[in-house]
Amino acid sequence: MRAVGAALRSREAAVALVLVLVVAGTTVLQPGFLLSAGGWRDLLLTPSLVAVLAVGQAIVVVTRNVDLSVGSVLGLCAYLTGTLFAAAPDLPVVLVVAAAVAAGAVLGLVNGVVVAFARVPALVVTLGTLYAYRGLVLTWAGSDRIDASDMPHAFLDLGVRQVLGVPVLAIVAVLVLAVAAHYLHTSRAGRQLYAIGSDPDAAVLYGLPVRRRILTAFVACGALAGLAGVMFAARYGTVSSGAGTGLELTVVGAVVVGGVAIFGGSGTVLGAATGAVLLVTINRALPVVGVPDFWQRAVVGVLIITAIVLDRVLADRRARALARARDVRNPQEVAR
Amino acid sequence: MTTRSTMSTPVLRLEGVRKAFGPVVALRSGTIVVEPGSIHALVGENGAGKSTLVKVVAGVHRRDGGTFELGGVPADFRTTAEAKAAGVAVIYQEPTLFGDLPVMENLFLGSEPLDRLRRIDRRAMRAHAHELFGRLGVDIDPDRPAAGLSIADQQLVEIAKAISLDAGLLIMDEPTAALSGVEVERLFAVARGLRDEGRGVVFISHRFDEVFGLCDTITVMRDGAHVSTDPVAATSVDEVVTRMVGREVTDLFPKVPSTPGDVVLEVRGLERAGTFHGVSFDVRAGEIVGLAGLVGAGRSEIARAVFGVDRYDAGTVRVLGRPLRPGDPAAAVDAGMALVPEDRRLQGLVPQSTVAQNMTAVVRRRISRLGLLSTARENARAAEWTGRLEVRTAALDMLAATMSGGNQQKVVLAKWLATGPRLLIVDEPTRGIDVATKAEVHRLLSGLAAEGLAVLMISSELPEVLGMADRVLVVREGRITAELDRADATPERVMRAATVGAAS
Amino acid sequence: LTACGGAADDAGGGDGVTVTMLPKNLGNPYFETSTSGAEEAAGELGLALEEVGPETSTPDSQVPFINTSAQQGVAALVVSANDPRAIGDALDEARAAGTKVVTFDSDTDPEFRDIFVNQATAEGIASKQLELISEQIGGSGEIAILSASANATNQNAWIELMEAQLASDYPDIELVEIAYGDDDDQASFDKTAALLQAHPDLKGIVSPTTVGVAAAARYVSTSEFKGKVAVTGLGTPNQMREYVEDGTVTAFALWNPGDLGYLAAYAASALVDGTITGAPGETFEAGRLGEFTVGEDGVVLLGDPFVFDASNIGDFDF
Amino acid sequence: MTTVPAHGSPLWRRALLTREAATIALLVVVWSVATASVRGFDGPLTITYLILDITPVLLVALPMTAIVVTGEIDLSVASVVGLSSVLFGLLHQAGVPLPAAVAGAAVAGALCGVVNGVLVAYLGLPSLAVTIGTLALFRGLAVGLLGTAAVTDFPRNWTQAARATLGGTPFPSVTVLLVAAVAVFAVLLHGTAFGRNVFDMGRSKEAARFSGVATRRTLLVLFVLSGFVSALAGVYYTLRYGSARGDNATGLELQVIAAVLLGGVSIFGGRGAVHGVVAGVLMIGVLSSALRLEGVTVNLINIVIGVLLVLSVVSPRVVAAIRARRPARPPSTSLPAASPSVQ
Ligand SMILES: Nc1ncnc2c1ncn2[C@@H]1O[C@H](COP(=O)(O)OP(=O)(O)OP(=O)(O)O)[C@@H](O)[C@H]1O
Ligand SMILES: Nc1ncnc2c1ncn2[C@@H]1O[C@H](COP(=O)(O)OP(=O)(O)OP(=O)(O)O)[C@@H](O)[C@H]1O
Ligand SMILES: [Mg+2]
Ligand SMILES: [Mg+2]
Repeated sequence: MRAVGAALRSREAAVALVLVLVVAGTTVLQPGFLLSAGGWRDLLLTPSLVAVLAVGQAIVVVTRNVDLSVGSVLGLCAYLTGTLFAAAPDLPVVLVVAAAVAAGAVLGLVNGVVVAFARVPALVVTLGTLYAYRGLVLTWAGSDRIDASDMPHAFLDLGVRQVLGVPVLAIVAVLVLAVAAHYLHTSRAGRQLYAIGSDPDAAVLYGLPVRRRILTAFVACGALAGLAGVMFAARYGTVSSGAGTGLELTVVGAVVVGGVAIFGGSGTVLGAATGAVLLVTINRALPVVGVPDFWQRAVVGVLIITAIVLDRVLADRRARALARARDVRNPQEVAR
Repeated sequence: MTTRSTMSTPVLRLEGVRKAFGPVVALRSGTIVVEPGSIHALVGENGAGKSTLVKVVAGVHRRDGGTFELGGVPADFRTTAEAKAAGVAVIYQEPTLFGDLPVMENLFLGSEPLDRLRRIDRRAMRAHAHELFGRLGVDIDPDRPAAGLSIADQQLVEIAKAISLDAGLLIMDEPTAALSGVEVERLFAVARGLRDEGRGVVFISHRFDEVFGLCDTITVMRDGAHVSTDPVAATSVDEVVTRMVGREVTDLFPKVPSTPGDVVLEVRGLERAGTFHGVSFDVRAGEIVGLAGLVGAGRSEIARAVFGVDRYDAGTVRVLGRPLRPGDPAAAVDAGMALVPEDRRLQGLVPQSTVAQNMTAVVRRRISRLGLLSTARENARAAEWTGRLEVRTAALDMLAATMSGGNQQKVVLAKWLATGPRLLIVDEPTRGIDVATKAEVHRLLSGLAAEGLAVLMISSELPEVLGMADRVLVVREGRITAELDRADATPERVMRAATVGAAS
Repeated sequence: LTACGGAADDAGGGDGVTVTMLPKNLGNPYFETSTSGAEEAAGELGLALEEVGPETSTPDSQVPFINTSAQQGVAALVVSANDPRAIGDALDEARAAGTKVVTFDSDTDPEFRDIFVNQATAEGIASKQLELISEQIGGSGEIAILSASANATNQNAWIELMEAQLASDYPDIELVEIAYGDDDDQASFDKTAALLQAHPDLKGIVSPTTVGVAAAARYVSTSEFKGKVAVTGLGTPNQMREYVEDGTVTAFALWNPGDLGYLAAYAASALVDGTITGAPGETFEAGRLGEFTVGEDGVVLLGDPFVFDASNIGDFDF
Repeated sequence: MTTVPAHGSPLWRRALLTREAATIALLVVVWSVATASVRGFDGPLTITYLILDITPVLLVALPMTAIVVTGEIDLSVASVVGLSSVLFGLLHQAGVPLPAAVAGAAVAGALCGVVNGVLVAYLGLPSLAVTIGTLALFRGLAVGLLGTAAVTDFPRNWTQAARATLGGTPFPSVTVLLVAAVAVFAVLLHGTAFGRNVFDMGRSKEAARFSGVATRRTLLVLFVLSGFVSALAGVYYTLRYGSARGDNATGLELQVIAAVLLGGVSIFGGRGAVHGVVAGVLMIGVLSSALRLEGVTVNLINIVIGVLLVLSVVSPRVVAAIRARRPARPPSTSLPAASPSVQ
């Protein structure tokens, strides 16, 4: 009972509700948005990539850090995927995916090491690596690009194939989400990530392995950005050196909209992923309902701001309720 | 049955342990030997180095020198995790709860019960939590977030957390400061249980009734060094106090009598949900009003609300008859109010600014010329006050962080006195200050009052309140429960008003 | 590195002549091909050719590269403009420093450059694309345009002409939306999806940009719209081969961007050695492409757009 | 009476052993190397273009410095540049005289600052999240307002004024504006009570509040300043590049923040100096200019800036760690000074 009640009042549910409303509203105006084979597929497929990034980002944000380099990591790993296929077309797809994910993990590790050991704020470090990693792709790729013809059909097929009406990439995103949610919710290490974000000083005092956990979070985020790179290559079939540019802000925005506190300690990956789906879907819905696509960013901005203002309002309400509860718990035979 | 020899191996042995923070030597020569099956009191004035000693044992700080053995084995912890693994459980003076996590996760973080699939077993965790709280006789919902717990409940969760570790050595740094009588009794029962199981317990408290009622050995510290260790039975409160202070207590409070003048501060019906209720009082010119109560009673909250750093839900504050805009410290300053806050490092000073910048922080605009503020002008103004209050620092452009606590407190006082206030609120003005400086501060306050300043003094040290105040207000759980004149203010009366059911 | 400064002074000389190639952005296969064409010409002419360019196709990001060329005093700058006016002042300064300016692919206002090497007349490009789409959808129905960025000079010019010709010559075809994919694969791909969603009766998409048409074709080829919605526009054979082969795309048009770059480099060289000044009626040799005449406003025309389809696409590799 | 000296160390130590001095020294080295070895770098146009290029970055970096010193951040600046550029263009298109259009853009920028400031200072929301939101919002408005168009028909005398040099010198006329802006911010931050309060807020917001500093109002003022100056940068940007477009200056915020941090401003707040930031901006400008002349494309420039940024924050930590390590760790079994008196 309590669980059901909590779930209904949760942030995740609120975001999901908005999402449902957006989809329903758009579908009324334009039935094809949901009720055509393509509409259904794109509804699930288009947000998958950002959702995977948002899951990774949420893991980092929960620890009171942030990873701005995910767009660049995605670009690098997407290009790596294409290059591997171009160089060795017979390579098993699994191997290439593993290589790209591993590459992402290594880039995340670099972020994590600097943040955890040099005690430099993640914002600065990942701003730096945002530049540096993008520079690496640009230097490596030059003006080359990977085209659909460079990659095997079996791989590109993953970008469009559906299983029981659900796109493969959406299944990947859901699996990632499930594993991450499970880890954060039910493992000791996962709970410690929240503790670290909730109060880093207390975490040290408590004796939590703060550095190791932060490292883990960045590696996970990097690896997921790497996976998103693979998904990018499979979905879009073309990879240029600019792949994923500017995605970091969308992802951080999605995480915030999904109810992950930017200063750590609270929020879930489910919320982050839902936030990502909402942002992407609104982007897709606007032109359908007749808002010129130029205004999309403004709507996203309003959404992000609304989300954080709402969070604050709710938090204040909760704090006041708790304060009142304290008064009730300590009824006082009023001062004589 | 364990053999005689292992029985006599001390659980904890510290000898001549030293710890300095930059120029501040917090612990000069910390020494304590805790036998198994005993409850060992550690007493000393504020700033004597008790918490620092605890933190060395807990692995928070690494000692600069001295011997540290645990169960007869040399120890040198780099992290609290190592100390925990070695069987040291600590309740820190400041609660260290993770506000975003539920209470039960706070209790078991890192050692949560797991199910067969190595997932956290929340059901088992909840049951354990209930069981622990049952032992302590408290009723806290294990599923609620730790944020928003009252200070007392936070302390109880800390206690439950430490007990759950099942450690060979339990250190409690002022665990009772915020607890009610019943809760204190329960805690003591638990502590005695642990002692009877043969574990070592270290108990830090400023309340001598507790120390003498619970402990079997007592170690006194002063100025970061060991003074004495005696069986409780072989000593007395007076003796301990004399050792703590290092001289006769009475000359600490050079109270100058003065006649109260007009009402300077008038507080009526101040109210803030969950914090304080119906607070009304006056402070007159030339008068020192003491605000007494247990830690967490809400005295600082009241002071902060009056000064405007916090908001309040209802009530009025008047200074010299004029209503004060709520929530606006700048207005309070303009009205002639000054607040020396309780936390020097966080509230009183900007440790990373220079001494001169700190001393002129509130009068910056006043000492600017044509809107411009030069370092030379700041230094001139600061030099004047370092002279008056005899502040000791290497140079005016040293960072405030490098000064000793007493001198930092003088800087805070100077920064406010420089504004020429009509009302001075001092919150724990002598916390963590050595005895000599303490007397200086008292003399200063007393002199200022004699010159007609209205002073509201919050202090958790009963002797200080009783020694300095013309009138004492006692606060309990956010309400003023007693108002006592200097003549009527006895320790018993104040304590009775401050605690519920503690004194029968 | 190429030798010493003062390249502008010995503009007539052979080996010391440096030409800078500044496409709209790097990493764009269309410009890659045009640059390799220019390189071929540079090899024949003994010019030192250097390609520089921004990541994104915006005018402000092109300006620093124009400035750098002025600083270096390169002999000629061959540029595809991201805005007809915005980079004008910078080009003026470069010309003041002695640099000859050739625009290709996308022009500036004529006052800012010496020569514009035009791939095809705008009218020709617009009508060719309409011809193709009309054929492919059977002369009637809804179509949409997927363009590059909203400010792309040449795309906007073509779109304007297409709108005019649609109104006058194709009364049964309705243009329902113009979307902008910013010459970005992902954006163009997602915009295609949005177009198909927003307009269930859409019968064709015209994308007058190589990135856009490839992305649109890729989306359609993997969707239920394959075979139902026609895709055409301006594309390169290598990018489009797959979709022509799988039947998504029947035919599309383009000039040879390699030839365009090749001609632009020859024009630059002719300007540098004084063969031409940009005045109408002047002529110059352009290697394997033969002789060209400078037209009105200093425009040199490459030729008519070429239509690629299943029958001929195998003959091209760019 | 104790007399306390004003300063603990001689002037040269205080001036030379600073983070800012290190940045300036590095700048001098980079500049010298570039002059000596990069073809064309010693030419007369270099200074001109360098200053033209850094103008928007430097302008925006000045209020950003103050904001970062308080421990906050403003990621929306580049979007304000874009939005004000668009408004400037639209007003011009609507026939508004240009000086009035400049004023209109500036007011709009200040309003953007009010939005940020109110959300951050008065609602107490984290500036990082707020300004990510307004980054999207302001950019969305900019792109939305101008749609497909770009306004490019600004009078030649205005666009050329934005680039013209001061008679005979290589310095563009905008240098005057820059010097004035730098001076104003340097005085504001380092020579007024307001500036001291800004530093105090960054070092301890709570202590500043307890000292009667109007922390909320101060933050609001800074965000409004940031919006206002960004708008001026937007007008300049529009004239320099001759086009008002919704996507103008995209990504500028990262360059600005990189420059500010390179210049020695701590991201934690509480420390930094205007001269350091000027050096940081120049450093990025000189590096970009020199590398571009070398034919190195944007790619490598990005790597260099990124790595430099990380190094600039990591190196002080490393130095501090080494310094802390120097007095050897105490032996774990030293003898106690006093003997315990266990009775
Ligand atoms: N991290 C620190 N940096 C600098 N000085 C410190 C630090 N921690 C403690 N000190 C100083 O060391 C001295 C001893 O502090 P400690 O907390 O050990 O005292 P205490 O005996 O526990 O006092 P109390 O009874 O008030 O808790 C104080 O002067 C304090 O200001
Ligand atoms: N439920 C709670 N959640 C968070 N903070 C709390 C809660 N209850 C009390 N506090 C904080 O605990 C502190 C205790 O209150 P306050 O400091 O006013 O008491 P005090 O009587 O002055 O005690 P002290 O001697 O410690 O200063 C306050 O800072 C108050 O904000
Ligand atoms: Mg203590
Ligand atoms: Mg207090």
